Amino acid sequence: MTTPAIPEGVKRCSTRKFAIWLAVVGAVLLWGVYAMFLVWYKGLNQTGMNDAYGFALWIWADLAVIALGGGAFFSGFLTYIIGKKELKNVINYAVIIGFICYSSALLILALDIGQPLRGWFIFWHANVHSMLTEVAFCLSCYFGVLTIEFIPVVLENPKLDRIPFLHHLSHNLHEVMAVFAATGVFLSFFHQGSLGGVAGVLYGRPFAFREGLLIWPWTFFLFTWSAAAVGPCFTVMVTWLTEKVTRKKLVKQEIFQLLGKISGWMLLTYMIAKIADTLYWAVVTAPSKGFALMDFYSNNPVYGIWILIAELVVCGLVPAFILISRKGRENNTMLITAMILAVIGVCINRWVMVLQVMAAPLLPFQEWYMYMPTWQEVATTILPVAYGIILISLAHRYLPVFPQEKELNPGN
Amino acid sequence: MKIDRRCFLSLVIGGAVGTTLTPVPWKLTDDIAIWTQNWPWTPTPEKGPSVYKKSVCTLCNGGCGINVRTVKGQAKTIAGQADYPVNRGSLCPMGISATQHLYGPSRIQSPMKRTGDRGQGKWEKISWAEAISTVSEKLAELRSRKKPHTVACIAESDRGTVPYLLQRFLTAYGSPNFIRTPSSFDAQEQALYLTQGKHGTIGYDLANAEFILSFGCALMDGWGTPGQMLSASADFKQKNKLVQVEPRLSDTAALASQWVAAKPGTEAALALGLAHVIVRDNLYNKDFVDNYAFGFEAWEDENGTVHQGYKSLLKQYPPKKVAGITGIDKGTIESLARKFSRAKHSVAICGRGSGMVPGGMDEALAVFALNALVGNINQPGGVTAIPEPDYWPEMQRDKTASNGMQQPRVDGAESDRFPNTRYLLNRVPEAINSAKDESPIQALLVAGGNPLYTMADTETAKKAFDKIPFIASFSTYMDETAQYADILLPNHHFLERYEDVPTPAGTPTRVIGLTRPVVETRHDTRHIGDTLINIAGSLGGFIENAFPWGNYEEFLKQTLAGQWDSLEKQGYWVDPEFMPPAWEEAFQTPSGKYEFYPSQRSNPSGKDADALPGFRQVELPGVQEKMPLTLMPYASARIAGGAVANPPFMTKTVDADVIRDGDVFVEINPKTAKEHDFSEGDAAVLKTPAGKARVRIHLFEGLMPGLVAMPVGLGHAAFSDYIAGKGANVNALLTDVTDPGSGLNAGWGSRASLVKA
Amino acid sequence: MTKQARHTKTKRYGMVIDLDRCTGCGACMVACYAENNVPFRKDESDKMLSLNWLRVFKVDNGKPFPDTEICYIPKPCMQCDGRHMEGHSPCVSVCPAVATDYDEPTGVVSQIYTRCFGCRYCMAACPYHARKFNWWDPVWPADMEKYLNPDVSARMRGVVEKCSFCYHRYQKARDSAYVEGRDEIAENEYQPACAEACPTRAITFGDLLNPEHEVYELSRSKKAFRLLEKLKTNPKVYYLTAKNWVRRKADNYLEGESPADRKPAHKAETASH
Amino acid sequence: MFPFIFEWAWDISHLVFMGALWYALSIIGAGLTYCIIKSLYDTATQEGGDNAHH
Repeated sequence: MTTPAIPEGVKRCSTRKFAIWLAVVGAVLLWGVYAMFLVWYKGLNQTGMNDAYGFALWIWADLAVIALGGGAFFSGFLTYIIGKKELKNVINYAVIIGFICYSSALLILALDIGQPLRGWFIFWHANVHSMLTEVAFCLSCYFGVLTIEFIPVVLENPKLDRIPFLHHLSHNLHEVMAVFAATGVFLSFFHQGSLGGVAGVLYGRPFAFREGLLIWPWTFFLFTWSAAAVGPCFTVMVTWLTEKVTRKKLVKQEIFQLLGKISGWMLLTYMIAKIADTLYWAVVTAPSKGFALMDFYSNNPVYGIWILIAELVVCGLVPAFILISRKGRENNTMLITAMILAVIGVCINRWVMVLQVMAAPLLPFQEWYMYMPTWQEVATTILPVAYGIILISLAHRYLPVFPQEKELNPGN
Repeated sequence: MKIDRRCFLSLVIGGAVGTTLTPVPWKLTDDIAIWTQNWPWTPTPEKGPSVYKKSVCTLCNGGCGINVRTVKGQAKTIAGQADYPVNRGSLCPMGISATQHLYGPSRIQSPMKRTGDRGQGKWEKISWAEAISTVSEKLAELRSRKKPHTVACIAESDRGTVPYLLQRFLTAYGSPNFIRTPSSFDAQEQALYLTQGKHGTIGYDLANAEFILSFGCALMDGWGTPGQMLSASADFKQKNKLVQVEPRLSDTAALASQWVAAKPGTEAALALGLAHVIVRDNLYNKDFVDNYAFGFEAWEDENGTVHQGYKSLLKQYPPKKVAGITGIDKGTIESLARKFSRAKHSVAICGRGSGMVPGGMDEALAVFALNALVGNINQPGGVTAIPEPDYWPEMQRDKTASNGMQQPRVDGAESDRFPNTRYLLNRVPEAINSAKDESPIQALLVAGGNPLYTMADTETAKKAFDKIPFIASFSTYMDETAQYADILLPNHHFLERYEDVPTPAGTPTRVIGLTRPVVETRHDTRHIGDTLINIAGSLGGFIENAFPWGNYEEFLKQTLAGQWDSLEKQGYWVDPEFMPPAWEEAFQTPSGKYEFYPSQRSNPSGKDADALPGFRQVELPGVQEKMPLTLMPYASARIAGGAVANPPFMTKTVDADVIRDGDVFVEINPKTAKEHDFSEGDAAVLKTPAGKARVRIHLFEGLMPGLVAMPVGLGHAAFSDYIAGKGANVNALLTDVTDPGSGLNAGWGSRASLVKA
Repeated sequence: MTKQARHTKTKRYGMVIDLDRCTGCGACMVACYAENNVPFRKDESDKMLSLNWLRVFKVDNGKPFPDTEICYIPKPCMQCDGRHMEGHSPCVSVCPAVATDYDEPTGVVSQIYTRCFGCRYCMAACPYHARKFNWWDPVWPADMEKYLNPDVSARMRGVVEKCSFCYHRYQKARDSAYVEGRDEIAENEYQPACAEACPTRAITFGDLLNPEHEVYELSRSKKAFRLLEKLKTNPKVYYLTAKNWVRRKADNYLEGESPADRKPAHKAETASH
Repeated sequence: MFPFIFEWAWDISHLVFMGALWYALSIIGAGLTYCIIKSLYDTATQEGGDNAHH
C-alpha cells in the first residue's frame, strides 16, 4: 500500500499495523505525559529527590541523553568538516537521533526546575560564571542548529517536496549545511564540556571536583571527548535496532565499521585520558581534601569499587579494544556488543558524576545519602524514549532517512 | 492555491516576527515572572513598627521572663528578658516557640460540651453562660447532697493567685481535694519539711556553688527553670563545678566535668557512701553538725529509748559495699567525697530527669544530708527554703463547707499513712478504681496539667477517669485530658492573660513575675480566675462572698498591691528583704535543729532504720526473667515533656534518630543490641507491665548496657495533627511504685523487653 | 557582587560557636525558624526534606560506655568566602541566574527567592547541605500566619532558601545608624536570631576583621577551626573546642593525619580590607 | 544576557561568554536568513521550474 506520503521505492508496513504500533508506544508516552503534568502541577515533591539529592535521575537522564545525542555533532563534524562523505548515509539518522535526544533533554530540564515559569531567567539573568548557564545557552542554540539540520530531512517527504518554497528551502539549507554543522560542532563542544564542568567545578564535592585548564576542569574535556566517542556508537546501535525492528538492512556494514573504527580510537584515547584523570584525582586531588579513594567506594549499599571497574574496564577499555581491532569490527556481534558496552559505559560515567556525587557524605559524622526515584520520575524519564520511538517511526515511514535503503533492499 | 499558500506562509512568518517585535511576549513573560513571585497563597506579613512587651512564660513551672516582639498587635518572636532575675535573658526552645501554640490549631476556641463518647472528640460550641451554669449546677447538686468533698481539682502549681483562687474556691465550697500534679519537688519539699520543719519552695544557689553534685538532674533538659539552668551552663562548664550521676550520657552529663555512671536507682546508696567517707575522714562541718543538727549521733527520746543516729547508719555504707551497689569504683567514691567536702560551697541536688517523677524519700533525704554534712544550708552556694506566699485575704465558710473540709482527701495525702505528703495525684486512679460503689470523685476540675498524658500508666488513669461522672477542663489547648472532659471552659493563652508567677522551684531568691497580655484575646476564651469568680457567683451564699472581686485582674492588683508598681514597670519583683535566716533561727523542727534523723517522718514500724534515710532498692514492676531490660525515660530540651506538647518548631529540631516517620527511637547500648540481635534502625515492640509500644532502635554507646532509654514528651494523641501521632508516650509504659512513707511515686523506670517487630 | 557603600569599611561578618558550651538545647534553631518564617510540615522527621536554616548535629567519640563523649555541632550556612577569598563561594559561582550573591560589603551570601527558579545546582555545590529546597507550598495552619515576621518574606514552592545571617537585621541596623548620622553600626546592633537566642551564649557574632569585635580574637584562638577546611571553601563560621576528637569530626583526615598538624584556622585566611 | 540587566558587567568573562554566544547566534541567524531569502527568491524566479537538485 503506497501513498504519496511514503518515499518512493521503499516498502512500509500497513497503516493498521503502524497505527497499533503507535498506539502501544503512545500509551507509554501518555503515562509519561500524565506524570509530567503531575510534576508541573504539584511540584517537585512528586519526586524522590531531597535536599541531599538536588540532582538525581533527571539530571542523569539529561547528561546521558546529551552524551548519546553527541553522535549528531560528531557525525556532522566528520561529514561536513573532515569530509567523510560516506557518512552521509547515516547523517540523517544521526541528526534525527540527536534532535530527539536534545529535545528530550530540554523537556526534562523544564521539568526539573522548581519554578518552570521562571525557567527563562537562566538566559535573561545569566551568570556567565556558571557551567549551567553555558549548558543552557549552548544546548538551546545547538538544539536550534539540530532543528535546522532536521528541516531538510523533513522537507524531503514527497508531499512537502512538491511545495516550491519548501523545496528550495531544503535545497538552500543543504547548500550551507557545513556552516550550521560547524557552528553546531562549536556549540556542542562547549555544552558537552560544560555538562562535564557542572560536576567538575564543584570544589566543595571532592568526589566530583577536578583540576583543569583555565576555567575548565578536566571533566569538561572528558565529557566532550566521551560524547564524541560514544555518540556514533549510539547512532549505530539505534540504526541496528531499527534494522532489527524493520527486518531489513538500512545502512551498509562498512559504514558501521567505519564509525566503529573512529569510535574505537576515540574511546581508547578517551579511556587513557580518563584513567589518567582518575589516577590523578585518586592520588592527588581527593587526598588533598582528606579523602582516600576507597572512602568513595565503601560504607554504603550500592557504590562499591565495582562501579569504577565497570566504567573503566568492562565498558571502557574492553569495547575500545574490540573496536580498534579489525577482527572485532568485522564480527557484527562483537561490533554491536562493543558499542552497547560503550553506551553503557558513558551512562555509568554520567550516573556516577551526578548520583554518586550526591550520595557521598562529606562530614565524617554523616552517612551516605540514598535515593529512590518515584514512579513520576521514572515515567517522565521513559517519556522521551517513547517520544523518540514515535518520532523515529514517523521519520522512517515518511522520510527518506536512509539513502542506501533502496539499494540494500532491491525488489521492494 | 499556490498564491494562497504563499500568502498564508508570509502571514504566519510575518505575524510571528511582528509579534516578537511588539512588547506583547515580553510583557507576558514579565507578568508570569511577577505572578510566580506573588502567588496569592504565599502569605505576605503586614509590616509595622515593632513593640516589645515584657511578660513571663508559664508553659512550664519554670517561669522565665520573656520579651515579646509584636507588630500591629500580633506576637512575632519571643526572647528571654535580659534582666529577669530567674533566667537572665536565656530562654528554652519551648518559650521561644510559644507563638505557635498561641496561633496554632490546638487552641480551644470557645466553651464546649461533649456530644459524643468521652475522648471521641465530638464537641458542641456553647455560650459561657451555659458553661458556667452547667458547672455550677453540677457543683450545687453535689453540695445539696452533702457531698462537696467528692469534688477534686487538679492544678500544676499550688502557688500564686490562680492556684490560690482554686484552693479558696474548694475551701469555700467544701472540698479538701486540691491536688497538685507530681514533680520531684514533692519529695524535695517534703525532705525540706522533715529536715528543716518548713513548708516552702526549695532554692539552690547554683550560681555561687563551687561544686555541684547532681543526682541525675537533667539540668540542661528541663530540670527546675530551663532558662536559668541553660544560662548558668557556661559557668558550670568553665569552672568545672558539675559532677553528674546518671547511667546515661545526657546533655547534662556531657557538660559535666565528671560523669559518674551509677546504676539507675542506686543514687541514695551513692549519697550514703559519700557521706560515709566524709564522716569517716572527719571532713564534715563540725560547727553545723555539732551545734545545729539533730540525730547525727545516737539520741534518747522522752521515753528514754535510745535511737540510732545518722552517723551509725553510715557505717553500713562503706565504699566497697557502695561500689558493689552502684557499679562505681571505690576510688571514684572516695575522691568524689573528698572533692565534695573540700570545695568551699558544695551542693548536692536531686530530682531525676526533668523532675517529673517525685522519686523516693530516702533518696531526697540522703542527698539533703550531704548538704547538711558540709553545712551548706542557708549559705551562699547552698540550699535555702523560700517561704510560701502568705498574702491571702481572709474568708468565711458555711457548715457544709466545714464538714466537707473535715473529710479525708481522696488521694490519701495528709492521712495517717502519708502525713507529710501534701498531694498524691498518683494514688487517685487506684482510689477510684478500687472504690466499691461510686467513684470517690464525682466532679473533677482540671485546672492545669495534663494528667492523662503525664501520669504513669495512663491507661489505668484513663479507666479511673471513666468512672468520674463529671470532668471539666480549663485547658487552653485541646490536650489529652481536655479531650476526655465533658465540658471545656478554655483559659486564655498565657500571652493573652494576667497571672503572677511566684518563685519557681530551685530559684534561691524570692521573686514574683508578672505574666501579662501581650496580644488581644483571640478566641472566646475566659481567664480561669474570672471563670471561678463567675462559678462562685452563681453558687451564691458564702461561696459568692468568698469571691468579692469584680474580676481576676482586680483581685490580682489588690493582692499584689505592694509589689504592683515594680511588677508593672519591670515585669518582676524581687523581695529586697529576703535573707536566708542564720542557723540559729532557721529550723522549725521539733528539735529546733536540722534533723539528720527526721523525727517527723512517717514510720509505722518505729524502727530507726526506717526513719533514717537508708538505701532500699525500689522494686520495679515486672518479672526479670520475662523482662530482662530496664526502661528509663530521659528528658530532652528539644521535646517538651510536660502538660503542653511540643509546638511544631520544636519537633522540627528533633533528630531523625529520635523520631522518624512517626516512630520513636529507643536508645540501647550496642552491647545490649548484640545480645538481643538488634541493629540500628530496627523496628521493635517495647513491652512493660503497663503496656507496649512500637519503637525503633538507636544504638548509643553513652547508655549503660541493659537499659532502654526513651524520650519523654512524644506520643501525644491530642492537640493537633501537627503534634499528635509522633512516637509513643513513655508515661504509658511506666507504673507507679509507691514510696512506703510518703506515697509518692518512686518508680524511676520499669522492667521491659524488646522484641523485633 | 554589588559595589560597597561609601564611607563604610568592608566587613566580614562571621560567627564563632563554642562547641564546649553548646548543650544542644535547640533554642537557636527554633529562634531561627521564628525569625525567618521557616515553614513546617506535619512530619518533619526526614531531615533531608525538612526546611531548616540551622541544624544542630549530635556527634559522639565512638568510644564504648562509659568513656563515651558527645558534642553538639550547630550548622548554619557557612557564608563561605570561596577558594580565593573573593566571594566565589561554592554556591554563588554556580547559580545560573544570579539568584544567590556574595555581598561584598558584609561577606554575606544572599539568596533572592524571587529570582531563583529552582535548579538546585547550588544545593549540589554546597558541601554543608546548608541549602534547602521548598519542595512544598508553605502552609501555616489556623492563624499561624499572624506570627510571621514582616521583615522576612515567605518563600514560595520551588525555590532554594538558606541562612542569611539574618541579613534583614543588618539592614535595619544600618538604616537606623544612617538616620542617626552614623557610618558604622555597633557590634550589638546586628546579631542574628540564633546568636541572640543561644541561652548558653555559645554563639558569638560580629565582624571578623574588626579587632574590637569579640569574634576577632575568638576566631584567631588556638581552639578555633572550621568545617571541612580542606575543601578551601573558607567559611566564616568558626567553631571552638578543646577536644581533639571533635575536631576530627569536622574534617576528613587520611590515615596518619591529625587535626593537630593543621595550621590554625585564621592562618588560612588572607582577606584584605 | 543583555547589558541592561543589572548583573551585567563589562568584564572579561561577560565579553568572552556573551561574545561567543552572540557570534554563534549571528551565524545561525545569518545562515537562516540567507536560506529563507534565497528560497523566496528562487521560488519567485523559478516558479514552475524543475525540481531537480543534487
